[in-house]
Amino acid sequence: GSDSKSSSGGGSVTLNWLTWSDHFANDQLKAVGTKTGITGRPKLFSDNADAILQIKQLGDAFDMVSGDALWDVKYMSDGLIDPMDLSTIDASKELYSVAKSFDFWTNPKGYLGYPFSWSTVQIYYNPDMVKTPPTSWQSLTDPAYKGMVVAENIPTDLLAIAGRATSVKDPYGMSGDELSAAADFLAALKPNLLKLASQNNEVIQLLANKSVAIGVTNLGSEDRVKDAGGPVIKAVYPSEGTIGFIDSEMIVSKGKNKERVPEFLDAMERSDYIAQNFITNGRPLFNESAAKKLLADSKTADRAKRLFMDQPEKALEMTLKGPAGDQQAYTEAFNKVFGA
Amino acid sequence: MSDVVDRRENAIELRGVGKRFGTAVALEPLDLDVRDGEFFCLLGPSGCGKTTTLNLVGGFVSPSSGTISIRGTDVTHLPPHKRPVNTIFQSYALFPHMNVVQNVQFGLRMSRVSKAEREARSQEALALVGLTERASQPVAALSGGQAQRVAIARALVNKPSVLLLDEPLGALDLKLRKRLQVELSLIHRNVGTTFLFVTHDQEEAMALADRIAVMDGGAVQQVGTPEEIYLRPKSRFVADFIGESNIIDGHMDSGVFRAADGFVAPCPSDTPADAKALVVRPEAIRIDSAGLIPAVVTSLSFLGPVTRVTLSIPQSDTMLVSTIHGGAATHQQVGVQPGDHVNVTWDAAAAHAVAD
Amino acid sequence: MSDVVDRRENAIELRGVGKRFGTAVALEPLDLDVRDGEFFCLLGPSGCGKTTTLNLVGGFVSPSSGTISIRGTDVTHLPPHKRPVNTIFQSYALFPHMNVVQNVQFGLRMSRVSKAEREARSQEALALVGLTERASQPVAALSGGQAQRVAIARALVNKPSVLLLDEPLGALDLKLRKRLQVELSLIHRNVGTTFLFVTHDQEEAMALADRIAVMDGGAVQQVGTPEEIYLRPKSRFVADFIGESNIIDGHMDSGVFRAADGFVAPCPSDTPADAKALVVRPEAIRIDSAGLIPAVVTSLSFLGPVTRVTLSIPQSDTMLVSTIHGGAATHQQVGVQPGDHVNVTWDAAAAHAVAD
Amino acid sequence: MPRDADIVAPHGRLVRGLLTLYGVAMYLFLFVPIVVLVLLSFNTSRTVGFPLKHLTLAWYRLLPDDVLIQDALSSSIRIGLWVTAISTVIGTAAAFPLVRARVRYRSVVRVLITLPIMIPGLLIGVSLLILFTDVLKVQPGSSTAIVGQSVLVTPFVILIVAARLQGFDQNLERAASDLGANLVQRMRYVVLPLIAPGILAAALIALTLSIDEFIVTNFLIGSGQTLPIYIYNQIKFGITPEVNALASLMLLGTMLVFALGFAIPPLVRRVRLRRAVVAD
Amino acid sequence: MATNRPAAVTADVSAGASAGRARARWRNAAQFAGFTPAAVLFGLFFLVPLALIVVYSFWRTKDYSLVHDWNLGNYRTFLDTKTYIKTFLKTVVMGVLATTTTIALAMPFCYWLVRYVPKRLQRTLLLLVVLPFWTSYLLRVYSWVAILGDNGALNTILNKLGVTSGGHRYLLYDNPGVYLVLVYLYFPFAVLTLYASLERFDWNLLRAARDLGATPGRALLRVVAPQMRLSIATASIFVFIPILGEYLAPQVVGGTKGVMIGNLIANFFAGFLLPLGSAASVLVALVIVILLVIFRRSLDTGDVYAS
Ligand SMILES: Nc1ncnc2c1ncn2[C@@H]1O[C@H](COP(=O)(O)OP(=O)(O)OP(=O)(O)O)[C@@H](O)[C@H]1O
Ligand SMILES: Nc1ncnc2c1ncn2[C@@H]1O[C@H](COP(=O)(O)OP(=O)(O)OP(=O)(O)O)[C@@H](O)[C@H]1O
Ligand SMILES: [Mg+2]
Ligand SMILES: [Mg+2]
Repeated sequence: GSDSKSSSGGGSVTLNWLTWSDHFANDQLKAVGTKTGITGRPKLFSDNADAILQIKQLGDAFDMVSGDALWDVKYMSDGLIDPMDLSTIDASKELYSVAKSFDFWTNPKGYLGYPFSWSTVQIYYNPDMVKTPPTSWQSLTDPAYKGMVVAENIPTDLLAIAGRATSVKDPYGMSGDELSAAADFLAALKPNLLKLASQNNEVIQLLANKSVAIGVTNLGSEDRVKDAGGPVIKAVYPSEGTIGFIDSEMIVSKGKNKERVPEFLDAMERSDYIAQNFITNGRPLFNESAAKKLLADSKTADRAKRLFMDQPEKALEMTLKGPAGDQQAYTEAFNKVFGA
Repeated sequence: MSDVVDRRENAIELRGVGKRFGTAVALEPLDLDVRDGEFFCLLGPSGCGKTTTLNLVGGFVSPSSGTISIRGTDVTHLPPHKRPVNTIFQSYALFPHMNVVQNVQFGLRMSRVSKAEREARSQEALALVGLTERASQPVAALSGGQAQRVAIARALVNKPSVLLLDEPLGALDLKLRKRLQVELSLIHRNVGTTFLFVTHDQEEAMALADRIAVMDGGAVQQVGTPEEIYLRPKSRFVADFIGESNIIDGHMDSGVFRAADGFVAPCPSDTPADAKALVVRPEAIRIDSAGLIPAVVTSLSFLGPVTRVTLSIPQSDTMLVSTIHGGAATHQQVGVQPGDHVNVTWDAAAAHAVAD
Repeated sequence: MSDVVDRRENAIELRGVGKRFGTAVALEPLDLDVRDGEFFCLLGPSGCGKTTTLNLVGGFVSPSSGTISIRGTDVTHLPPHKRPVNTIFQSYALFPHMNVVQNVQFGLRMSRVSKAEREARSQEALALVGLTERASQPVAALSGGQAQRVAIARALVNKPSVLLLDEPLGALDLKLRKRLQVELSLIHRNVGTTFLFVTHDQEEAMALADRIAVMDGGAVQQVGTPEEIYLRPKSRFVADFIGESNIIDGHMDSGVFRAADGFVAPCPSDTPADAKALVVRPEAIRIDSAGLIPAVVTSLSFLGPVTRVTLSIPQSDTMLVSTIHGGAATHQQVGVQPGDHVNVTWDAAAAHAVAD
Repeated sequence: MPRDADIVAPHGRLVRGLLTLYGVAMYLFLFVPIVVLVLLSFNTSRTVGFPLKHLTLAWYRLLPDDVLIQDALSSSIRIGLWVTAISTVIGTAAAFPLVRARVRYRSVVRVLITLPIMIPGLLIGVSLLILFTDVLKVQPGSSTAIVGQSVLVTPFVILIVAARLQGFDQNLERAASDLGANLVQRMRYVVLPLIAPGILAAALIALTLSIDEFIVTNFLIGSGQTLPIYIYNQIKFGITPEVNALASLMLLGTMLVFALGFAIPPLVRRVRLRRAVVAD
Repeated sequence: MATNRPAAVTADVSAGASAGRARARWRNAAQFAGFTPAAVLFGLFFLVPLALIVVYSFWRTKDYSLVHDWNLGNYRTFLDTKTYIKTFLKTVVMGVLATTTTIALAMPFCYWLVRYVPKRLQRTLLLLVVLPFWTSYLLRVYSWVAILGDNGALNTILNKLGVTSGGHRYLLYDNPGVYLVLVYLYFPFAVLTLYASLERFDWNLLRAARDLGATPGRALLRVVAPQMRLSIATASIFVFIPILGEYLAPQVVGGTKGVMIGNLIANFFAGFLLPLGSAASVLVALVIVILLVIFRRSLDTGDVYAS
């Protein structure tokens, strides 16, 4: 069926795609390119706030952008994306139905994004390196952990975590006072942070080579650290609760080749690729067929189960990542603590 | 002889030509005639305006006033590449990216002379300077003397009305310089082109030139043959600049020249009354017991062909220099020692008065 | 007189001193004595090893062989700052960041002379060179001549046993050079320090030196007074390098010197049998109808004190140069024209034979 | 001039030895990171780090297949060629008046020209970004990056060509004029052939500067990628020895370009000479 | 001055002898024609943007769009925030330290190069010093992580030698690491500048000093050092100013502690805080301008880069 599609699509094009590194693999891009004539050209970013700025400024330079849960809503309200009709994309039949009906992505004009993966952000630690294991966000400020912690450099989310730590109601919509209390928490945490990692991979690497003892990172990190030849690390679900993401691919409304995006997604989001993606990046995805494949294989079944590959509804229990109410205030508060 | 010369056409005529750079006067308005076929030297100390004069003729500098004619044609407003003159620069300015013959042919190429003629004329020019064999050598491989000859060939091949030479021997060492002076002189005799030659070396000018213009401070001080300039300098400056001279300040006092220091100095009978100084060349000064001027020998130095004797006149600041000539083997002992009291004199005709 | 000189102590003694740079021989092993208080010149063409010799004495180059003594002390292995010599460099090497008096005091500061003495001695040295008033001027503001005098003061203030001078006048123009030669000579007479002076200008060497070592190709060719070297050159090279000379190839043939071109050339009766050439100075050559050597006048040029006559000998390549002397006013017409057939000769005693 | 070591000095050898040792140490300091870079490109381990496990060419084999790298490479080269062309033309044009015109405040002009070299690229990048996006409303992309890089690179071209021109004997031009060459002929036959090596060197340097430029490019390239930006992303988002392999090849490439740049002029000269000899 | 004369003479060549006054004036203007494209390039794309930053530093943003009301708020924010001010001062201190070290290392190096290395080798060795410029700047920085990091080359070697065991990191993710990498990055700049002037140095002066009784050390101190002052200043400027804007090196090797002002600026702009970023840039530019004014005498160094 795909053959007829590529001919109907009309020739080979390049799709500019602003995304994270764990949304694709090079051989996948190559295979999809050969098959459909659509070459995905990814440009990487680290922070939703970055990405939305780039889409705002560069508009027609991209056809597709990746984004997290409530950020998609902001994209929509800023008029940056076109909702899609999932039913026209064959591959969406492989998705869990819950993923196709998140209410925050539901819009009269269509679905805001093509669901991809999700994860909570939690604490991992290396039991060989810390005497008293952390139990909560607050406990991370313990001077005993000086220079032993790493987190990703995502200002909004770090502040949201700080909001969790200081028990505010809405971590993404903190008031001025709440924000400065959260900033104080980060300031207290700062001496313990060895560095802010540019990307999740780096967190894994630092844990693996024992540069740090504690990482604030996604589900499945224990496997990835082990895969990278690192030590056994343990997960802690912080007592204050945590945040998490549900991410997706969106169609940029000014994209020059945006009409080819569904065709591209159709090829990219097939269960074989998604299963492989799970193995490489180790956090749950919304592709039910992939989940089935993984569960059927004894080598991966245990891991897929442990990482909730079969429980997509769990994703809705987290505080979802999203834009801050006053994004600038968040950025400023973060800068004031870290400078960078 | 001067009759013969005067009938020749003038190769170059400067009329009231002056040059200012901003407010600085590099050249006072001057008139100058260079006769056809002449070897003419501009001689003067550094900064006197020699190069400026040459550049005016070559067209590299435009005059602030006056007109310049070459062979009767007014060229004042022509750019360099339209003037019938060629220049030999001090550093020769050979094009380093071309070989010898390419350098020589450059001017012909620029004036779109046919290839055949170019070949013929460049061969001829190279033959003239004796470099036929080096035609295809890169110019970097040439010695100083060869480079100079290439520069000459490159200029002469264009059959210029006038050849301008700006201290072409200035950078060479003494021996080579002497040799090239002889060559230059021969080439001039062979081609008959007018040479306008700049130098600050008076010996070189004397050795080469038919006529010399002595310049100073942007003005021409005297024009004349080497003999005229050496024997009858018009000013103290010329006397001092050309050769070595004893200049004795003083004035005419009832038919005799009385030096400022009191003694009476022999002078020609036709010395004008406004004479301010006498010029006496060292080779004219004799140590002679019959002399009327008493002096003390302060130093002696043997210089080879001559021995130089410095003399001071008692109770005065005047120092005289005498050079005593001696053929090598007949080198008579000068017969004096430093400290000796002697008398000196010179032939009255050997003294020449200047009025400044 | 040479007896008196010999009793003086030697200021510098080089014994078998040679220098190689890698495989290139800059200086063949040589012996050289410079007497105390003497003005000694090293003279030779570029690259002959003059500077190397001076540097060996100054300690700027270490010898490949031999020993160097200064006033009887072996200094071969002493670094420059421990040798009792001072140097005047060709470019003077004045410290541009210090003023005149600071430059002069530098050596005293280095040897930790007290401030009072430093002041006194530097004043004295500046007075010697006549620059007392310029003591606090920056050295950049000095003229070439003044800079040279500062360099001299800076060296002499240290009361060196020997003053080394490497072409100190090389960069100056002719007039200034002549003036500074006189000054240098006076200073030498006043301070009595030994001067070891390097130059490639033979006139300068003749004018200044008590004795000259003529060098060529890293070896000393002849050592002697200016007279000895001019009148009795030991080799063709020396004859050619010092002054102008006519060198006539030939050989002794039963008591007379037969030139390679066939004519018989007058020579002294004691000419050795192995003579290969005769050296005759131009000023010794006379145009004389009684002369036995026929010649044709090829050119005449008036040079001021002398007129230079070039003569060619028919049926031979030999060219002779004669300089005819004339005091300015008594300047007799030379009496010949180019193309004239004349006879020339010289006094037998004026010819000197060389064996190479 | 004899070298210092020649001066009669008791400790001469020691000083010489110590200084030489120091010099070598500094070269080590300069080159160890580069050696490490190259070494790691042969390491089998996926993560960049020691100890080296086994040596492999696998990372080099990946390069031809990597679309991102190919994209980045081609846009680097495209941008590089543009920047080279622009800066060489503009820079050469500016070098002439800089050296030759009666410039009143020549040193002030020189300083102005060096400013873009000295001012941190960060400032140039952000200020140009503001200009383009906010004032001129031009969308960032290759063309804006080309402009930005040209600002950075042109000063180098000016300085290099000016230096060459400074050493150019003006008498040659006057001689040409004297021999009948007009302005165009003087340029064509004398000036340009003689300063060509300077222009070539400037162009080569412009090209390498452009290809390695990151800071300004990153601000101005928009959605595009160049090699340095690709590398930056790799560093940011998980580096693999593939990047090292790429960098090693690039190093090899620049060295080849420069070796050619140095070797060609003498070669041309020699060929020209031989031709001249043969023609005779 | 000497350089001005031939220039003036050529001006005359082009003016030829064809001089009407108006024409001469026109020619006079024409000689500057070559500057035009460069003037447009630098004017429009260098000076104007820099002026823009100044303007922007007095505006503010609200929800990612610019509000054009003039105020000093950005400066106040910057100066009131301890992290910013500390980072700014830290950057200056870091710059000073790294610059002094760089110069101190480059001096003896250049001395060695000029005095102890044969002339014909000097060019090649100098070329080797700049060779690193031809490798990716980013990777050269990153390479230090591979050298100093926990599994780095240094750690591996020390482990092999038995000096240490296990994973250790050296200097990384802190100011000392940034310092080391800055010195590494800018050493070639300093070498180029100092070499250019040492090469022109009249070594006869050193010999004159020796001749006048100075020991080698004192000769260097009293004669060479004072005259190098100007070029040391030049080298310092050429190293210090770019360091002020560094942000990649601290980002890669600095961790949370090694942050410099450049990171702040880059971050502000990434977060669309254009006015605040502009204000920080203006402060940096201010420091630069002050330095340029103070050291204006040592700036005419075109030949440094030309070499
Ligand atoms: N382009 C110029 N601008 C200003 N002044 C100039 C220029 N060219 C020459 N001069 C001045 O004009 C005067 C004459 O200079 P010119 O070059 O003609 O001297 P010269 O006799 O050739 O000297 P030298 O023997 O040193 O070459 C000098 O004072 C010189 O400084
Ligand atoms: N440091 C050196 N290394 C190699 N060769 C040298 C060195 N110094 C001098 N030479 C060589 O030694 C020879 C003598 O040089 P020296 O400088 O003594 O000559 P010079 O008589 O002073 O010449 P000039 O009159 O040109 O100064 C020359 O051939 C020169 O090239
Ligand atoms: Mg001149
Ligand atoms: Mg010498």
